[in-house]
Amino acid sequence: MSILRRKEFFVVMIVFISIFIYIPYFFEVPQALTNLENWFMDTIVIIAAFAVWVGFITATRREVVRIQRRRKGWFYAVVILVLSWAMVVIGLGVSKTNVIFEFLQYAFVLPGDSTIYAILVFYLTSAGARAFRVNSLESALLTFGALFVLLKQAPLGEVLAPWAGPMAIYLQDTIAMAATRVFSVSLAIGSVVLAIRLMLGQEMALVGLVRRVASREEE
Amino acid sequence: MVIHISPIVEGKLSGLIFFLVALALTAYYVQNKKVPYIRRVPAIDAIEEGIGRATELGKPVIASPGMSPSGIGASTVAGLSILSYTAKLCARNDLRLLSPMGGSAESYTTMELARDLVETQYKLEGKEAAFNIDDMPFFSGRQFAWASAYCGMMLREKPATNIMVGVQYASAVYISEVGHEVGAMVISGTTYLSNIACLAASSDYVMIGEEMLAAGAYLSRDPGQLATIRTQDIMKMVLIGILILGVITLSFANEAVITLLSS
Amino acid sequence: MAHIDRRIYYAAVFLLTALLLIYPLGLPLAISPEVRHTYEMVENLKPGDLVIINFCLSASGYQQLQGACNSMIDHVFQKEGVLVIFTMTADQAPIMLEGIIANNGELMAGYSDYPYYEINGKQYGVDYVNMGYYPGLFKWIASLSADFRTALGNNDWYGVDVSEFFDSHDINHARDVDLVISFDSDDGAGDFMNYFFLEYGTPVVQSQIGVMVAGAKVQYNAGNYAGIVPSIRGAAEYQFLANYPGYALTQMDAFSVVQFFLILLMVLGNVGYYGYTRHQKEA
Amino acid sequence: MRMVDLYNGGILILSTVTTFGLYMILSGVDSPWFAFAEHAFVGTAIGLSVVVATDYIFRTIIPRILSNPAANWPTIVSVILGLMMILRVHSSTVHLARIPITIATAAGIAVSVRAEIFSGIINQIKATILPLMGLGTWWDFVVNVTVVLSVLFVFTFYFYTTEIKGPLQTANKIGRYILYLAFGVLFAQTYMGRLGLLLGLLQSFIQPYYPNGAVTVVVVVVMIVSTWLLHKRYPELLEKLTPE
Repeated sequence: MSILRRKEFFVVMIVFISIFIYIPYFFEVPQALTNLENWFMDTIVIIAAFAVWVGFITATRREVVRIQRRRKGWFYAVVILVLSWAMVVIGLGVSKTNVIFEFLQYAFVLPGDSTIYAILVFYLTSAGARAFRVNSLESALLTFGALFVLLKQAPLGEVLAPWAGPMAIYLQDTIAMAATRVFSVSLAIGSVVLAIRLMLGQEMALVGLVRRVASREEE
Repeated sequence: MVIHISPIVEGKLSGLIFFLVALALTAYYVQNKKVPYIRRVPAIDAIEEGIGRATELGKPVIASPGMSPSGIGASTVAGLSILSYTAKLCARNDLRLLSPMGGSAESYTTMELARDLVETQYKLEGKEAAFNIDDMPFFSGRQFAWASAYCGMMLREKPATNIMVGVQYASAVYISEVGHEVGAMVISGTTYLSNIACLAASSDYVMIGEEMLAAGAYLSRDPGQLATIRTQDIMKMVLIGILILGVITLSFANEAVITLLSS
Repeated sequence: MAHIDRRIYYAAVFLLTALLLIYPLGLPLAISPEVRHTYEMVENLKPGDLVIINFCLSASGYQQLQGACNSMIDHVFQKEGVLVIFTMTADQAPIMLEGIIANNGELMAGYSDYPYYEINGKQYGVDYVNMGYYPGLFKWIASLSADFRTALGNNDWYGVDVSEFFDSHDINHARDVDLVISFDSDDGAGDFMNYFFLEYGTPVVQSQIGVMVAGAKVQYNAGNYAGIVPSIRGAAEYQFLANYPGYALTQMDAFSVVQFFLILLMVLGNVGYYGYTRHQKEA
Repeated sequence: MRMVDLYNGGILILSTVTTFGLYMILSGVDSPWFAFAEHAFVGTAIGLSVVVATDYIFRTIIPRILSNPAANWPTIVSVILGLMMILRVHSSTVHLARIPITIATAAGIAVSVRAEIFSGIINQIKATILPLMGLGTWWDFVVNVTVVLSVLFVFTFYFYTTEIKGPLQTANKIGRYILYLAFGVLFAQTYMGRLGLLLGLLQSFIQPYYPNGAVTVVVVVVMIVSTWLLHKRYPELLEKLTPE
């Protein structure tokens, strides 16, 4: 199995995969190539579905160790273990429409998710109140932009300050849009270049060949 | 109207040209190995200061490569580079490094890579025994479960520094505000533009979008990665050129550039 | 004023919202052009059109978009002869969709459980199917656009074979889809845009949570999205257009007032800050 | 008491505990309720992901293979690759997991990048190419000029390999100011979204989803009082109840 430890094997594999994904996208190709491309896309979905188990197994292992060693607060580890295993056993063993499975979702997952999102409004209010303290040109611009949009968005604002609307729309559709656009373009360029570097065998850390890369940095 | 050259799929010509130009430039810079000039991003000083602070206070450091919601992308790679650099400094200064993993349904591969990277850095510093995989726990593939566990960890461990660079969604403000509350120095980097105003208020240092990629490349000290930044700059200049040309020609009712881009 | 305990902010926001939800004021609302455009797009669906309604929505996002989800789904189901496929790319979504279906439809005669509900005269398995959750997000959407039937499979979320639905309507390729509507707290519509709009020109409509509005507007202006229903505000507008009562519409008052509270805080914060610094200088 | 009541009552009590337990982080101190809610949330979230992902395999992939194993051999290969991914958890089989990781990473990046070239770069630039002459009204002109100039200035903010001096420095500075103005605007938009989420959550407490307000109030009071007592009277117990 020594071939699995060689960098060249993986470079060839990456180049092979990349070519079969890019070529059918840009060129009109025979059906066989398209089928291969479809197989790759199908396969990565299946791999993603199995990868979930890696997280589950490592989490289980960690919590078991916490309980075995009676670490401080080990009973919380029991909570994680019992709930995650209960979900898996009931959901897969019985059915995903089982009463207890849905009960656990309604009791923990749904309220947990909603709560954290709602908590953000509190943090945003306090962070906002601090961010909008005008003490430099930057913060003045920040405040100015936020003020107009807040005035426009609240339905009440449209009645009390009708002049804020057009200004806010102007800012949203020009300045904010331009900034977001450059942001997305520059990140997209970053992704394209990363993909090319991967194809050229420059990012082997990303496929698990970490040590070689880390030691090269050290040189 | 579009230009159509068989066998290129209709409407894909411009993308193909863009891709090939990027490929040629990257290949050239990878071959060349010449390290270009790079503006030092202030974030790097911030990271070093953060580690220094933790050493002084004798408290742990908490760092995360983000939640990588769409698998491994450019921002996640930058996050991993910064995590790896942080791990190196932590190992060198005998600091405990906490790193909550997870955050999205695609974070499993990122988690494995991050664990490998951190472990390798500890090994390279000769502090293999100091690495503890339990300090890099998996907090589920769900954004908010991960975020609340992250915050719980901060409440209990009271880290001196919180470095959160990578893809961060809404939970970034939550994490950085709690970090601010427990007295940690917060260094954040995000691709989520709408969060930045708030992150700026609750963090000590924010990396804005691509700044993160530059910092990651700078810290990796890998000439290839640094050259990438040069490639990106050139691509941006090319796009600016196309943009100016397009605006001018379109103002005179000539749609040549639009046609080319649509091809 | 410069140093208020932040917990006071929290309490104030909490009280204001709770009060206004119990005692709404009934403030007026203006309709934005993008929501009107989206409404008309759904309104113009023809018999035989195939719509994918995708949920990339977590429970948290559902709190915000329930007005949009319910009113838009109700609207699509009112259009005669329109076929609907529900898909999900977020794992909490199935349980939420069950709620929406129960809310807008009723059990078909002879059945006692999901998925057999009739919504505005559309029968399960005949006019619509619920294919449930698929892992992989953009990877799955890419594979859906490349190989439609294989990526969907033949079994719906409840494990029932629904290949009859696809065969009888001759649905075999991603090209057969005429509209994609995605309710998003993660970027599902963005992926549908990448693989459906860019490949086949299928129009994509996104209803998204607040954080994503800025990014979505950019895509809408660049012509990548055919329509957007931004956040709770857009939901309220859509409900108003579709004449669908409840949800977002009742939330708009609290919404207005708390935003004013933030404006007030910004002003007070600045006044307090300057007062404070001047006070310090004088001392 | 009927089963249905027991079921709904259980959901009501546990979801209140989860919700307000997580809210307790706003007070800035750790509480056993927060720790419980957090761990329960993580546990169920891990379980849910495993169930829905595996269910996909059983619901879609396995029937596909069984329908015609000979013709669907590529799918069998995919499943084997997926299973190899799980080998990642043991140190002796780590290297076998590198094959699926490589496929997932390489194909994943390639699939997303090839579309991003168009949606993220080319269509965006195309949308920014706006005419500056021959427009209907002066307002259109102002809007177009602002968009084009803002994009150009913000681009200069993101140059890293060029020394920032001379006219570039001015452009860089203007780009920075434009960014800050945009942050303000975007913050306001975000705030609106978050507010919507809070409203939705509060509404769900007021409306019949939570049938019994009294139970909610009792649970919340118990949680607050017990946390207060732990902090004031029984710090040793609190210490014991705090995970590491």
